[in-house]
This record gives sequence, structure tokens and C-alpha cells, in this order.
Amino acid sequence: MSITAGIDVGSTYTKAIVLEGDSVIGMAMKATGFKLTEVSEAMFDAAIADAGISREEVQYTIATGYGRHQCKVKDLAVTDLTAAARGAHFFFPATRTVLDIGGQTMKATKIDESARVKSFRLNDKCAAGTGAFLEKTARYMGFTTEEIGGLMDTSKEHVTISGVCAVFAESEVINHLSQGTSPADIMQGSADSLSARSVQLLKRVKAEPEYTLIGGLLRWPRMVDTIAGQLDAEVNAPAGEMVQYTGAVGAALLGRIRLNKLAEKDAVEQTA
Amino acid sequence: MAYAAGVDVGSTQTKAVIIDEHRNIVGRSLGDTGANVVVAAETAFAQALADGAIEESEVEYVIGTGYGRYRVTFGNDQVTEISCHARGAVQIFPNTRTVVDMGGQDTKAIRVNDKGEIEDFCMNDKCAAGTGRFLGAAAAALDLGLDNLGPTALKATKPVRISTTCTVFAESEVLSWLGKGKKVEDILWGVHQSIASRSAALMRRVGIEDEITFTGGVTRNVAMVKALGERVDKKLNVSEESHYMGAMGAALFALDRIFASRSPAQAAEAAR
Amino acid sequence: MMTPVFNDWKGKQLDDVLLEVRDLVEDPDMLTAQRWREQGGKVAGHFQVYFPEEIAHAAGMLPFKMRGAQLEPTQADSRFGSYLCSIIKTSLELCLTGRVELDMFVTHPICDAARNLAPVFGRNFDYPCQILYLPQNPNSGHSVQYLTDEYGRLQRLVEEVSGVAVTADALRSSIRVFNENRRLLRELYDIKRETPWLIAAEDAYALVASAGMMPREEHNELLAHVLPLVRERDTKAEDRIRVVFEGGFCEQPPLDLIRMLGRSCYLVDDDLLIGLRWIVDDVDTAGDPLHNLAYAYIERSSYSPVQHDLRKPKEVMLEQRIDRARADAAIIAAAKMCEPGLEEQVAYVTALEKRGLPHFVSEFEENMTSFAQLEMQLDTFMENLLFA
Amino acid sequence: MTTTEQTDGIVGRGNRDGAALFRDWFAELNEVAENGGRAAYVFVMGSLNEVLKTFDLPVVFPEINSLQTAVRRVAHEYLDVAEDAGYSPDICGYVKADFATQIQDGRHPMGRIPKPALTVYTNACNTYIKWAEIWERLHKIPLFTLDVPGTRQGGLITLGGDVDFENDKRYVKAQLLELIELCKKVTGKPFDIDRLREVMGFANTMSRGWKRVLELNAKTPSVFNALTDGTIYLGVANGMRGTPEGAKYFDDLVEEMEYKAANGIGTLTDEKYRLVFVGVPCYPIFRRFNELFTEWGGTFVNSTYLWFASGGTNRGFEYDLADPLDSLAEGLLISVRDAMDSMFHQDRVLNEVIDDFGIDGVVYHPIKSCRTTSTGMADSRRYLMSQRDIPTLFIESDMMDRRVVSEAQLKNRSDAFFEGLAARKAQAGASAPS
Repeated sequence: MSITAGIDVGSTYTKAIVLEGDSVIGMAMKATGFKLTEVSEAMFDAAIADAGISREEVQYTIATGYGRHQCKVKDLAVTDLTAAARGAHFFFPATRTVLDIGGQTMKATKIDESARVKSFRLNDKCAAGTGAFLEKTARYMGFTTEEIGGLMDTSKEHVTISGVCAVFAESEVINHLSQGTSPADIMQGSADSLSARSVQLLKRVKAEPEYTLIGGLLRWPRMVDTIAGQLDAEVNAPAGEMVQYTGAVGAALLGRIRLNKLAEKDAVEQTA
Repeated sequence: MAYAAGVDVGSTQTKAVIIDEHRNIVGRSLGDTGANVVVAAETAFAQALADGAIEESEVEYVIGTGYGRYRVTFGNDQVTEISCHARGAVQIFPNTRTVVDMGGQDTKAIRVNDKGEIEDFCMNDKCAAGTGRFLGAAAAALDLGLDNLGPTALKATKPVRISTTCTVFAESEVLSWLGKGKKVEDILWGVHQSIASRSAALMRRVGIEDEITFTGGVTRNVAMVKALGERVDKKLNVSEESHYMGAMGAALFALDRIFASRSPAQAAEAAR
Repeated sequence: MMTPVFNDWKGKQLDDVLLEVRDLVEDPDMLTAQRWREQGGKVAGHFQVYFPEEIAHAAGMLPFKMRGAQLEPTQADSRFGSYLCSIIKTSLELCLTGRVELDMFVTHPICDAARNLAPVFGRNFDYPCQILYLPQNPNSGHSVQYLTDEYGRLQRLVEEVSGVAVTADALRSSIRVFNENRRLLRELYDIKRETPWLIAAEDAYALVASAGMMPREEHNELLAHVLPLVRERDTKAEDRIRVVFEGGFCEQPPLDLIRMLGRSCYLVDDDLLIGLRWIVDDVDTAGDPLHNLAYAYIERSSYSPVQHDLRKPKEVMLEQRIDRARADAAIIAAAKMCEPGLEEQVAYVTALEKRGLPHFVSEFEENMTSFAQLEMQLDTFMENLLFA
Repeated sequence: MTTTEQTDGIVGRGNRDGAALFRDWFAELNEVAENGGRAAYVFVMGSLNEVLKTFDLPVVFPEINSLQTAVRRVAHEYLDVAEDAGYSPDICGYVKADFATQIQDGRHPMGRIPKPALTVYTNACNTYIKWAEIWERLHKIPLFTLDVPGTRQGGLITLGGDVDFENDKRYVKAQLLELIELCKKVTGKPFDIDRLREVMGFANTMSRGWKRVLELNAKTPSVFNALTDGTIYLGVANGMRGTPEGAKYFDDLVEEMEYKAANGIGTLTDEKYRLVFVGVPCYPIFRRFNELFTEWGGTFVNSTYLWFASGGTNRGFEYDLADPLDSLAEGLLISVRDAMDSMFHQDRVLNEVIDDFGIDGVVYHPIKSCRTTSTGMADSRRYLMSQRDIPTLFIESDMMDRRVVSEAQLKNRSDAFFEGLAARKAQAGASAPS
């Protein structure tokens, strides 16, 4: 069975996956930092170690994410969108729309039945529509990124955070805090605001079901529920950590396709 | 001896200053604003009192300023930080005609006349692009202390051009330049120039006249002072008290109120 | 007789000629206008999109296209608010910083931001700063007559500024020079459409843009030299997708962005600097030249989101452009804060979706330095088209 | 001072009657829509109501519909619908709110809006053209651009008899005749020049009245608030233009304002600062926005909005009914040009207003939605301040989009502005001879 790897060098985290056939046999994740070449190689090695195999056993490696070109251990680079489409299709084969919310971008992609990208739309305005918006809000209230999910879970009342500018939103947060609003409700308010933006992006690509949500921000179930509620539709999200690894999984899957193509080519050449 | 106090509740930090009737600073404090604005203001005031070993009852008038000025619940009145920065700057540099203050979420340019009255002012409206916050984000991205930013930037030889306007994305822009192999100092100087350029545009909007006084915590950053000075082609006044300029201005206004409530003879006597 | 303002390319190899042209176009110091003035020449600055340059040319002035520049508009920023495109700021910056010195400035009622430039320039400079009211009702039976009259008014202004009386014959001979230029530019676009591997996207762009910076006789000479050499090139055609870029009618994307696009695909047609190619055929030289120019503007012209003509629904025109270039895909871009460009995107997308033509929608800014987002979108495009 | 009882009935009549006329107008439109009828779509700058009323076409002002969604605090719902369809957050909010109304079958907080039968617009705002193109695509209706060439250069205002003016007028008149042909085709009705005369007569009364109302606000205290009350009067000036109801309304309004002026009845108990407003108001927090000024004793006594959004009636131009078509062309040229000038060259007019109205400060309000009114504002302000010693306030927000309206920011700036005004007043008081 073929062994391929996918490395997703994202703006916040770098994720690596090793696939044997359709099974994930190794994975690793770490904050990206600014040494993209080093971190991508380190995660590659960590995932291999996790799989208990050697570098030589990996037959094809595809890098994706914003740092994909800096990754030196790859055979090929593909964009986040192409990789995410494959990954989402792998987990939920009926996926027609992928929403990927990461630390710095938000992407809505429409795909066809064979996971090819048909159209897409990115949020490129400013940080107001990205994960950074939630992180800023959390950090400002003295919470870490990891605590965001727990906070949202305890929210009881609805508050509105308009948030055109992530920095300006802080003064809104001060306002709410000093009026006695709980940090949980503010956190959920920010999530609502972000979620509204994501739903708008989905509408802009004229999204169709099934919807699959991926990306670091979706690791909190409440975030998935918030978007599903605003979209008023059923949504998929890969279970557990896989929601963050979807791009890497997609890259590894694409690696297998490439490997098969090369094998066919070899076979043709040998018979010729 | 009566005392007057000013409490400046900014978006990131809260400052308090207590002055005597001769306008000397006798107590001061500085702390993070944090989640509870009312408490931040109270704490700052209490610490300034402690710093000057002054009893609260000795302080005759308190003015709140900054974004949280209406939350200085123990204050007698509120004045905007725009008026306060101008007042403080003119007190320390009497020939000041243009004041530029770089704060957490806004940059203010203020033109004052020879009597120290505000003739015109402008602030960034749309988003926090180009404010002091940009520096904080860059520092975080480079894992440098705020104090090291300036000296490092001054070592630049080939500055890069930073075109990102979103403060939150400053981080990723900085990282991507690092990824392209640019030197930290060259990137940092680019960041400083980008902020200086935006601040200079605001200053030009109100009109740049001799002398210019630069206020706010960012003034401790030598590179920022240099970049802004170069951009407007003028030398900038920077006071040791820059950080406290808003609170100082508020305290001065408070002192005016104390004098105004007394007979003219008393006031003249006290002011001597 | 004035000496040429752009000699740097003469006697050089094709690649070096193109390098010189790219340098000229990217340089915010706008050296050709400076050289023209140093010889005592007068400069008529005209803002995007279209301007009847023949009229200024016939008075011996240099019609200079104001298309912004890649510079930080530190001074101009203080004259404008937040929600505005970049080109209006950098165009003003060029003049405020003395990089470009004009003798007159003309803008057009193409959009709400651009026509405000006449009063803004007027408050900042002493020379005449005007709006040339190109008709927005080209479907009126009176519009050609109106435009002829308006051109007559422009001619009087040009005469006043230049001190040269413009004769009908002078105007006719200017029209001939510009007809030749239009012919050469059409030839350049034929090359882009038919044999795109022969010329890099950024080189083709720079060749067009340089037209707005020098006397047209000089530009004709440049193109007449370059085009045959380009045709003779021995470059291999690659397996790349053919793309039309739409959205560059006013503010211009940086040359680096065009280079980036051209590296991954063939940019077979576009609306970049459409004003220089606005008139799609020769302008008649017999008869009243002002009338002929007005007639050509209305009857023999291209399209853009800022000119309204009931006979030219923009999405239909785009589809024609795509068909003519046999394009596989389209990039629908708009400059940030460009109201007409952004509004048109919806109609473009609807039309392209209907015919199933791959496309993506994007925004650009002349000052942008990072193209990672755009590159990612383009690559996704390619990956999904080529690998299927 | 008169007592409240005596002033009852006349004081505040303009606001009451204006609101009633507005309700009636929308009720009428609702009825047209419910019956499947169609209307002419027009804009405030050069509405051409004179021609359309001659053909008895119901008239819809999409600008007014859109601003109503903001005042009624539902604009964001409409903006969302349009942005979902692909319209950018950065474009005109009026366009987006109307687009949303169109694709939701005319649903509007004031009743149903009928679909267009045709649309007529000038180039006074270029976005009008892009807007009309949207309807052309949605409804496949005829568009008519009435192209009105504006002032070519600051200070170069041409008048009748001037060769350039006459060229422009010929163009406008030729287009008017083409518009009349189009109206004949769309309505199937003949053109009745006497009916046109009648409509133009009513329009004359309204222009005369509006000019007088504006002049009367030079009195201290000011007789109406140019930001709040003025917007109601504007609605009538536009919606009822060329109608007997509109003419009566303005006759009454003049009476009310004359009465208030004669009796010293102002809008604030203590009018401390007289301000002039430049731009389009902040509708998403309309009342609060006004309070930012009134709570400091500031009132708006004039506004460029009342000029450019009044269909040019601020100039008081009166048509010559002996030669209606020629005079209509001239009036359009003059009034639309004046509307454009009040945005492009406002510094010239503001100079006069500052003197005539005893202005203490100028408030500039550039907005995200409108580049027509906002592009030149920063420069024009700069220029005015280089000529005059007058405090100004420059605040950016929007007329529709509450996402870019930050009340805390606005208050911070308006407070600082008044602190400056107060200091200046104190200084002036101290240095005045006692």
C-alpha cells in the first residue's frame, strides 16, 4: 500500500500527516513561527516518527498552505484550496462547499463530485473576518486562544460585537465588560460576528449543501454550531483534531493520485 | 496646598497624574487598563496618590480623559484626550503648534494656536492601521521586547516596504518578509516608516507647523521619533513625560477649575 | 524641434529595449515629462480613462497620462478621506511632490472620485484644472454634436495654455500619428492573442503604458522597432491556460502583479489602460477633425465600467473579448474602493457563471507588494483545470 | 416670547404635515405596487419630476427608500442581502439597500415599492448610472441618462448667452425632447405642454418657498434644525415636486418659518453654537448623531445637503412658463450644476454662509457610501481653513452602514470639537471690551 505525506504550512500552525492507503498512520502539529523551512521539515519528521516509519518509506510528499513553497521536503506544492477540497471530500464525500476558517484567512470553496474546485471566494479585507479576530478578543480579556471554546460554551446572553476592525472592536469589548457583560457572552458575540461574515462568504460563492467546515477555528464545537445556526443548515466537520488536519490530509491524498499517475506512466513506458 | 489630578483611561493603559498648584507633578502611576475600566481608573488614582504620599481628600478636583473618561466614576468632570494632550504638550513645550499623539488604537494630530487652544485636529477613522498598535504586533511577531524595537530598527540598511494596512496582519506581513530572508532590522525600519507615513498624512491634514510635540508611550521608541521627524522634515519635541501627557493635560484642566472657583486674588497668589 | 524624451532603448537588443521600457513605466519620477519640460515643452496632464490627446498634441503639448504611480501618497493622503481608491491619491502625489509638473490638468466624469479631482487639483495648483465632460448619454442623437462642441472648448483651453493656435490641418496630422499608434497597439494585442508565448505579459503592458508618457511619434518608432523583433522570437509555446484580465481600466495593478499572472498563465487580453486603445479603428481625417474625434469616441470605441452606452452591456462586451481571445478563464478584478469596478463584478460573474467559464473575483491596489493571495487563487485555478 | 398655546398649530406644522404627506405618498406607491402598477424611478439631483408628472407617472426615489431603511434601523438587513449577492461592502449603501428591495419584491418598511416602468437619472452622481444599469438587468426596462455637463473649473461658471452654456443647453434640451418621446412610448399618452406648464408653476412656488425658508435660518435663534427638520422638508421638496400639495406645503412652511423668525422661536432653548453641516447625515444613528451636537448647545443652521439634495430648488430658480421646454433645459442645467458645485466647490459657498449665517463651526461628514459628496471634502476643508479662522470638525462614518459608525469615536471627536469651541468663546469673551 502506498505511503504519502501531506504538510500544511499554515499561517498559525504547521500540520503534517502520513497516510498509508486511506489510513492516517502519523500526524504532527506545531505553531508555525517564521522559520517555515525548518518547521515544515520538523513536522514531517515528527509525523514519520509518529507513524514509526523512515523518511525513505514515504513515496510522495505534497506541501500546501501559505508556506508551501518554503517547504523543502516536498515533491509538489498545491494551494490550500485544492488540498482542502480533497480533504473535505475524503471525510464527507457528498461535500459541495468547503468553508475553511484559519488564523488569517477565511475561504469558501465550491467543489464538484470529484473534489475539483469550481469556484471560491476569499476574505482579504482585514483581520475582522478571521480567527485573529477571536484571538484578539480573547487575549484582550485575559484568556488564551485555547480557552476560547470553553468560554463560548458557557455563554448565556446574546451581545452584539460589530467588529469592522479587530483593534477597534476592543473598545466595544471594554464597553461591554464595564457594563458587566460576561466574558463568555462577549466571546460568543465575537463568534457570532465572525460567523456572520463566514455565512456571507458562503452566499457569495452561492454555496450548496453538503457543507463541510474545516480549519483551526472549527476545533470548538460551539463555533460549528454557531455557523450551522446562522446558515440554517446541517454542516459537517471532521471529528476531533482532524478538523485542523484536513488540508494536510488532502495534500497527502493528492500525493497518492500523483503517485498512481506516475506508476501508470512507468508502466506505459516499460511496456513500450 | 490643593492638588489636582488627571486620570487618562486609554484603550491599553491607564495613567494618572497629580499636580500641585505650581503645576509640578507630585504623583503618577501607569498600569494596564484590562477588563474592568472602573477599577483600572480607581487603581491608577490610588497608586498616584500613594506615589506622591498624598491623601485623597487633598485632591480638590479630578478630571477623567481617554476612551474610558466617563468611567472615571470618582472624577469631577471629563475632557477628551485630544484637548488634554494638546494642553499637556503646550505646558511642557510652550511653543508647540502641532501635537501628534500615537495611542493604542488611534493616532491624533492636533494643531494649536499661540494661546494653546486647539485650532484643528484629525484622527484615523476607518481602522487602526498605522497606529502604535502596529508596533506591538510587529514586536510580538519578531519576539522582541517593545524597548528593543527602536534600536534594532535603526540598524537597517535596506528597509523593506510594508504595504499591509491592517494592524493584525502586520504580524503575517512581518513573518512573510522574514520568510523571504529579509533582515529583522530592515523589516522593522519598514514598519516604522509605514506608521510614520500614515501619521504624517494626518499631521498634514491639520497643517504641520513649528514646533511639533510628539506625545504618547511610543515616543520612547527612538526609531519612531526619527522616522516621523524625517517624514515631516522637522525636529520633534519629546518630553520625559510623554507617556503621561494626556493625564497631565487633564490635571492641568482640573487645576484651572480649582483656580476658577477661587477669587482672582487667591488664584493669582496660588499660581505664583 | 524637440529632441526625443526616451532615447534609452536605441541601439539595444530586444530584451534590453523591453527592460528600458519597463524601467520607464515603473519609475515614479516620470522622466519623460521632465525631459519634455526641460526643453521648454508644455505638458497637459489627463487623468484616466480616455482623453482626446490629438488636441493637445496638435498644439505641440505633451499629453501625459495620469495613471497614478507606485509611491506612498503621504502628502496627498492629507487631501483625501479613508474610503477612496489609490490612483486618485498617487496622481495628486506625483504633482504635489513635483515629480510631474503640469501646465494644465484634465479629468473626466468617469466616476464620483475622479471628477472631484478637478476641484482638488484646482485648489492645490495655479494652472487650469478642468473636467472634460465626455458624454454619458452617447445614445442621444445630439451627443456627437455636443462632444464636438466640448472638444472645441478644450481646444480653446489648449490654445490658451500653449499659446499655439490649433489649425484643422495640424489636428488632422496629429490624428494620423495617433491612427498609426492605434494600429501598432492593435498589432501588439494581436500578438498577445495569437502567439502569447512571444511576449511576456509585463512587457506587453509596459509597451502600452509608455504610450501615455512620450510624444506619439516616438512611441510609434519604438513599437515599429519592437514588434517585428518580437514576431521573430524563437520561443516555445507552453501548455498554459489562456486568461483574460478584466478590471484594469483605471487604477493599474503593479507590474509585479502582471508579471506574476503572466508566469502562470497566458494573459491573452485585458482592459488594462483601455483608454489608450479606446478608439478601435482609424479616426477619419477628411472633414472636421473635432467632429471626427467626437464621432469615433461614440461610434468606434471600446467599453469600460465607467462609460455608459445602452448598446454596450458590459458583460456582453466581456464575453466577446473572451471569445475573440479564445480564453479558458477570466480574472475579474477591481481596484480597492473602485465603485464602478466593484459594481460591475456582479454582472460579470453572473454572465460567466451562466456560460460556465472558470473565473475568480479579486481586488488589487496599485501599491500592493504582496501577491500571495492572488497567486494562490491563480494556482488553484490551474491545478484544477490542468490536473482535473 | 409667545406661549406654547399660541404657537400650537403653526410651530411644528412643517414636520407634521411633511410626515403625513410622506405617509400618503408611500401608501399610494404601495397601492400601485399591489395593483401590479409600475413607477418611474428617479433621483434627487435632477429628478425631472416636471416631465414625469406631466405624464402622470408615479415616482419612486430609491435614495429616499434606502435612507428610510437606515432611519428605521433595518438597513443592515438590506445591506446583507445585497452583499450576499456579491456587492462589495465598499460601495454605496443606497444602491445595496435598493437592490435588496428589488430582489425581495419591493418589500420595504414603509410599504411595497412598485417596480420601475422606466428610469431617468442625471450624471450628477455617477453611481446613479451604475445603479440604473442594475435595474436594466433586473427588470429589462428603458434607461434614460439625462447628461448634464457641470462646471468645468472652479469659479468658471458660465451663464445664458455664453457660447459654452448655450452648447450645453442645446444638449440638455435635445435630451429632454428625447425623454418626452420615451415617456410617450412608455405611457402611451400624448405630451401636453400646458400640463407641463402647470407642473412647472407648482415647482416654481416650491423653489421660491425653499429659498426663503433657507434664508430665514440666518436668524438667531435659528428657526429650524438643518440636519433633522431640514431632512423632512427635503423629502417633500423632492417627492412632491411640481404638485399642488407640494406648493401648498412650501407656502405653509414659509409662513411657519416667518412666524418663528418674527417671534424669536428657535430649536434649542440655549443656542450656543451655530454650525453648518457638510455632507450627508449619519442615518443609522440619526437622532443620536444630532444629539452629539445639540447636547453641547450646537445646532445646524445650514447644510450643503439641503442644497444638493433639494433638486436644485435652493437656488430659487423659477421657470419661464412662456417657453417651458427651453426654460426647463436652462433650469436643469443651472440646478444640477449647482448641486454638483455644492460638492466639488463647496469652499466657495461656505465662505458666504459663514458670514451670512453667523457660523461658529463647520462639520464635515465624509462617508464610506458616497464618493460624490466625500472625495473632495478633506481638501476643501483644508482650503477653507487656510482662508478663514473657523473651527471645523472632520468625522467619517456612513449614511447606511452601522458597521462603520462608531458612536464612541464620534462622541470623542465632537466633544473635543466643542471643548475647542468653548475655549475659543471664553477667550473671545475675555478679550472683548467690557
